[in-house]
Amino acid sequence: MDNITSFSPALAVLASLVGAIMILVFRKQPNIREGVSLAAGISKFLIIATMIPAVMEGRLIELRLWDVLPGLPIMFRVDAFGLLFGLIASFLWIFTTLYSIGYMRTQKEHAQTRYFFCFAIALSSTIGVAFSANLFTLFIFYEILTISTYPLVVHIETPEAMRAGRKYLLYLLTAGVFFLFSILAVYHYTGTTDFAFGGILEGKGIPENMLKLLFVTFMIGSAKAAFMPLHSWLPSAMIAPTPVSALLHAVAVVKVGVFTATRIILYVFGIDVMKETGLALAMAYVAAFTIIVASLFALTHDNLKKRLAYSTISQLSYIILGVVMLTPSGITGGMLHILNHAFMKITLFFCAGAIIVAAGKEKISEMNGIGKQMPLTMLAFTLGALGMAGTPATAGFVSKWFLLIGSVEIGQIPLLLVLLASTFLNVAYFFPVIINAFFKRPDKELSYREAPLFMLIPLILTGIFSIILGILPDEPLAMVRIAVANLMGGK
Amino acid sequence: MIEHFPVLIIAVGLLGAFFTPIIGLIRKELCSPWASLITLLQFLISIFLLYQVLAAGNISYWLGGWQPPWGIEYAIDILNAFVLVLVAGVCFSVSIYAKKSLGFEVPGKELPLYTLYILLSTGMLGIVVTGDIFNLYVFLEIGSLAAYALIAVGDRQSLMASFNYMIMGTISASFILLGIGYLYVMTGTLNMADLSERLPELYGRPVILVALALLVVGLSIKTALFPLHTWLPDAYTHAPSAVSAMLAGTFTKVGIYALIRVMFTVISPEYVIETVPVMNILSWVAAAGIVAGSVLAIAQYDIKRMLAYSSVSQIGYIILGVSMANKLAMTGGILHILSHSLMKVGLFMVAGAIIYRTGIRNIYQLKGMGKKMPFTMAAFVIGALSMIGIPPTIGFASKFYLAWGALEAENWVFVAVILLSSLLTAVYFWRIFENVYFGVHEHEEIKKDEVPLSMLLPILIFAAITLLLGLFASLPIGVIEHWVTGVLP
Amino acid sequence: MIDWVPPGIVLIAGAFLIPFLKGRAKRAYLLLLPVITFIDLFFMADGTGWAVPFMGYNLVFGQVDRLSMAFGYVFVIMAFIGMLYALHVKEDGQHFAAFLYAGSALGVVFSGDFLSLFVFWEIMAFSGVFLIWYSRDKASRDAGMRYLLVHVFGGLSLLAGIVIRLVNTGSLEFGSLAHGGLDSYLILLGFMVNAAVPPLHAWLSDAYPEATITGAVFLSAFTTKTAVYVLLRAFSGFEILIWFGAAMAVFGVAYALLQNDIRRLLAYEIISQVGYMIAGIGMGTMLSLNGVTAHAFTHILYKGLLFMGAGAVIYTAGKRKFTELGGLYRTMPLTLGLYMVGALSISAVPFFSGFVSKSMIVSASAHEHLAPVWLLLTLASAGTFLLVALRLPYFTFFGKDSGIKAKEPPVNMLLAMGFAAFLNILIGVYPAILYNILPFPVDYVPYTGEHIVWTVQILLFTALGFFLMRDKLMSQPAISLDIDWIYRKGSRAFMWFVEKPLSAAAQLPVRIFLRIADYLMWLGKNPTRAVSLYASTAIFRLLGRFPGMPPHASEKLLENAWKNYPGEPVKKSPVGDSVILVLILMAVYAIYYYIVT
Amino acid sequence: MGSLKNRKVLKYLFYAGLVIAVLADFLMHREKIELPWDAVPGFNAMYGFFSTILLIIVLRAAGYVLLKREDYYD
Repeated sequence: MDNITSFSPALAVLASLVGAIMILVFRKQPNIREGVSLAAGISKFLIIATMIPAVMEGRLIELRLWDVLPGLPIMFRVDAFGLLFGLIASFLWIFTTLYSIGYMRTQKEHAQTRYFFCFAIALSSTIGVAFSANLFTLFIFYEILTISTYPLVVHIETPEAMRAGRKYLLYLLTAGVFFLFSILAVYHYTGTTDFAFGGILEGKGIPENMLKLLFVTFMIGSAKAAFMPLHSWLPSAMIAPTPVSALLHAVAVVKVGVFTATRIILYVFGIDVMKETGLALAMAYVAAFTIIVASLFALTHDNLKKRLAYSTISQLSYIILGVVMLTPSGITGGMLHILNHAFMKITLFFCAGAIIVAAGKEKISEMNGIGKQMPLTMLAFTLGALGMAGTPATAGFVSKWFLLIGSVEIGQIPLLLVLLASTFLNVAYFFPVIINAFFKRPDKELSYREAPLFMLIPLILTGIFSIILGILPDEPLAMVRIAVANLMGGK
Repeated sequence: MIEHFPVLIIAVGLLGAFFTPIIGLIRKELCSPWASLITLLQFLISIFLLYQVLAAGNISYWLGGWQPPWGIEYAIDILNAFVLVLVAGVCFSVSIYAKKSLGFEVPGKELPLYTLYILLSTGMLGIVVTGDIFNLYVFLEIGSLAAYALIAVGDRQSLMASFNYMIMGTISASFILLGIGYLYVMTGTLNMADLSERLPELYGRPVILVALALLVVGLSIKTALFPLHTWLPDAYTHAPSAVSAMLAGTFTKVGIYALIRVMFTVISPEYVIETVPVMNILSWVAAAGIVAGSVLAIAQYDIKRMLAYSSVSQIGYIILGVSMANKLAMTGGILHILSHSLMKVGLFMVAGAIIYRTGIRNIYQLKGMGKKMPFTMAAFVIGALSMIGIPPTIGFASKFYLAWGALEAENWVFVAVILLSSLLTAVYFWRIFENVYFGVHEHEEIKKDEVPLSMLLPILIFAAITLLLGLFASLPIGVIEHWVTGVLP
Repeated sequence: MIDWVPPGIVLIAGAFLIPFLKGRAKRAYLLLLPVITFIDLFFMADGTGWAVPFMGYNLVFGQVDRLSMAFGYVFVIMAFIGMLYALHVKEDGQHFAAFLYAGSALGVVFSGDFLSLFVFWEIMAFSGVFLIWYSRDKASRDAGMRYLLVHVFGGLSLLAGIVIRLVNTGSLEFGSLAHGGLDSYLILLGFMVNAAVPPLHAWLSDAYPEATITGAVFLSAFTTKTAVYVLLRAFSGFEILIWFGAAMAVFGVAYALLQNDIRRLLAYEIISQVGYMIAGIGMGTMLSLNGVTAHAFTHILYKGLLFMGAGAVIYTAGKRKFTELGGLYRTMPLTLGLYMVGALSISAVPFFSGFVSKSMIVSASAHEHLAPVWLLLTLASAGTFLLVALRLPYFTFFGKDSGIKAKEPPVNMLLAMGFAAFLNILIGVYPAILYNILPFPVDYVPYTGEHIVWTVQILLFTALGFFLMRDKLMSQPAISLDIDWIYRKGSRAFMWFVEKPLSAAAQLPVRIFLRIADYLMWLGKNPTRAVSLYASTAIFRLLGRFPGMPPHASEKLLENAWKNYPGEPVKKSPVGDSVILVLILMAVYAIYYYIVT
Repeated sequence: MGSLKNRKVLKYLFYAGLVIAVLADFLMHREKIELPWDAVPGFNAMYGFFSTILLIIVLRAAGYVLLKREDYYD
């Protein structure tokens, strides 16, 4: 079917950019400022949502803006995969904005304007990445995302935060450099950076060693996906305010990394090249290694946000693993996990933040009896944790199911075992939190109660969503299936 | 009238410089607007010239109607016109900024300052516009002398800095003069076009090799190519901020222009690339300069000094691009002339603005500046990000082409140097970001205290152009590629 | 057909209403829910119903046949009894978990495909563990965690098998798997974990004694029996199971003998009793399968009763160990009496429920001429009587007086026990009630003369043995090692490995990287000075002093130089140096050009 | 129930029961012989008794290895 030309993708990116500027303008009136933020989030989501019907018909929405460099235009192309990611990010931004309002006000944080401003920019670039039609456009937004999230990471401005921020930059800017190199090389060899369903590197006469080198640099470039050994920025970045960890370091930034890696693997290298060079399997084992080792590290961390961070690292590699399986089921599982993990992990982070705000606790070992004081929060946490463990009737199960099928389809029983072992470890590191919260008696009488409603409502809703997605996965599944069908192209 | 524009751009400058003292005697305050007016005229003329070159091809103007081999020819092709616009534009913008900045840093010296300012501008434009190699030397001396003097009016240590610069500059000038002399002796002509026709027969003669070495070393000093950059940090640090800004944006670039002109049009590309490995050596030196300049910049805590070392590094980029001598790299190099000018002028102007408001030069004392001078610092951020090469800024565009060129040359070391050194750049700029924006919230409320509009406006305009040209980098690239394809095989 | 709802769903969905009810209404509701479910059961028609599309598969929530109905009945009855027993508990969470647990067990029973089976399977594991955790002490938290992890392991094995099967055959249908192949072995492994087949049994004896008093009643009923149900469906006639089962029956009894904790003893007894069922499944004859179904049915009733009795003791006496209990018969005669009904049932005393079911399996082994199996099962039978009907009541209710002033438990507990006891006797006396709902037509007659005589012989002589050697059966305050030793000790070693060597190894590259970065930062502060420092240090090392300077002065100078680093960054580069540099470069260029051309 | 006399009565009743159970076996008609010992009267009594003794003895022995202090895992 024909592609549609529409300004919607650009509008979606602009919505939060305009929002960002308005936030600066209204920096003196917190209520208007945050209202703007919320309005930007909602309008962004609505704009993106208008694209659903066309994409669900299997059409692509295109917009070619102008050539930044000769032959390298800023260009958007919305396909099912990008749209899915865009929908997730923008939808969750609405909740995160509400949550942020609660969090920032209760904590009486400084520099709230900067916070909301950077948040809006980060969201803009996330959507930009989601809708990019070529590597070049993607890279621009990718870099903007790095820069715009830095102030959020170092928000509390303690020496420790500054150190974490430096580490963040060190990893991500270095990644950017490698990414740039890879793009250059792709452009150099193929004369295009446009994503294509079959990949663009096939049949270009590129030596196999060069392909392998390119793949390595590309993967270093997608360090935002936080697979090992390029993961250590993520736990450090947990020093950021919790809403940031929740949306950016569980959904936007890391998912941009994963999204980018997926785009590269499937739309730049293409299934055939990945298979023939054996890169897919190698990457699968990198991901598998990450899944296991990150889970093991999660076991050792007493700080809840750190534990969540390692869990994120592990779960992100699920997505990569699914994608490099290169079978319809594997890819479906991987793409779906972007969605499912987003809802579950954001719930968990929201809970962690609510606990910080209400109880002032960050360590799991200090959370004894918290379930009695904050039952709803901990209930949502339990839902999230169940989802992470991939228990049936949660979102996590749906994606895990497809991943498992994928691993069997490619005949890699070790990968199957890795996925299963990870589930096991997920239970092992999440349930102690729940046990502490509900079944350990606190040392002294606890006086705090649930976090403010602004925080409580989003976390309950996302928690419920992560169950609904597990029970009624058909809508997102349909979208992912379109993406996969495009990729497989009748194969 | 229109056909006299090539000479008019010089004549306006020389006359302007001549009349400055007179105007200054009438009213001292008029010097600054006068200088702005003159540079504006030069700017407008240069824009027109660029337009004409693009529209109608190269311009050849015979001074006094004398035919080239004997008379002086002003020959303008795309490269000239491009650099002309850049230089004149920077000179004009900085002249607006200079009014307050110079008035604050070196009060009461408007009269000599603006005279020299116009002379410097004219000297540089002359270098660019001329088609006669000796004439080039003459304008180089005019510009250099003006620059020595301008630097000397800075702070207490500026005299020493200026003296060092003068010695190095003079050595450079002598080398260049000697080189030109050898060429003249061998060919009997000073006209560039003529030279390029006659030289090929003489290739292989040791004299040419010596001339080449003299020119390369001489111009390396002028462009402050590592390791001959030693004059530059001191000079930029101690000169008045407006002068630093102007010099950083233009004078070294003009040196690079001269290098390109001499190496690729006077002497042929084949010769400097294939027969004698001039470019090969230059490229390795430049690569070393990129790294060394960045590392040295990291070591600095005086903001202007840091920017100066950063210039050393960035010049390395330009020369690396030029000396890799393939189309992409050359495009990148020339584009980087533009982008570095835009960024560095902006950054120096910000440094000047900070000094103007607070007198602080140490980057670790800049705490809270982000709240005190939000617009200025926002411009600084854009400039710095462009230096690092974050898209969508012009700095990214030029680095993209430079790295692409290195890839085309299949020189992996250069690819790595070009790309990874942006991380070093990030290191020294991020220290400033950290200090400017973070770590002050527990202190008392900081009042907004921006610089006057005449300073702020140029700063913002440079930042805006950095960003805009980054978004629409195809425009300058198209122009440059046009020239590069004509020159390189 | 919406005239009936899968009973599991009724319980699970119904559980969500609990938090919204208060007081008497809540209690009524708690009892009403199983009753509604029971009524729902009667409306279920044979065949396949409630197929729900999910992810492109058809989930069958209602596969109804005689087998599933038999399990369905007893599960619902037990849910009712358990809830009655737990009626005094104030925490909604416990009731919620219990209903979820019982409901998911029902869900498994009526699942027609592997995916929905797995769904309920996992809900069962995750809700069951809460019944343990609600004890709220350290032992229960740890044991619960272990319980959960073992079940997750089992569930994963099941899932792996299901997925492999799906990929290989394209079908999710839940049917016989007794043909071998990786998928069926994995599924078997998953089932066997829940059935607590040694060596996968330790979770049961580890966790059940730590569960809440009421929770243990539920737990004893469902997990193992759903496993028996699925094994029955998928692996009947899978011969290896006979031997697993027989060994298991003896193993459970043997380990039960070592226990000091009354509920741990009963927990091991579950293993033993499930052993009969596993063996029966392995035999795969109509008689044995009927026997398995019947035994599962009665086992739920009498084991529930036993756990209720033990729970009542713990509830009122506050103690749970033989070494701490004794002489309670005076104050708790009702409890003792009801407990003994259960004990006699499990011992297969004629006219109690166990007799009519267990003998079917034992007879089946005889029919198949499996002599060793018969011997093992009978041995276990003797042991069971010894333990449950003799040792436990003897040391708890009689024996030395512990001086505990216990009284009878609350009336709801007694009612629950009474109801269970009634059913046990009813089935024992009128086995037809049970036989009518078994999956296959029954022509088995339990009450034959020889059968009764033999049973009585075994029981009486076992009792003789007990009375002769009862001093040897005195407990010590000790715990017995079991397979869980491997993971309890192993997990510690593993965590040590993760925390120490692995974390250190992971930190190493980061640390090296950071050290390099730090060094570069240091170097960056004043590179020229740093280089000269290195150079002068080298000179000092080589010569022992600086030229023209005594050694100690040189040393001091060097020391100061290092101390003063970075000092002022380079301010001036002397012009002279630059000039020399220029000349050198000039010469180098000229010479080099000359050489190259 | 607690008195000594009652106990004694119970004991004798118990012994009587043992004897009756074994004797009854001799009179019992066997429908079919499925296992070798089905024909042996009193086999079940023997088996029950000895298996009990065996169980107790073996496990007392095993207890030395398998039983640990209650704080073994802490």
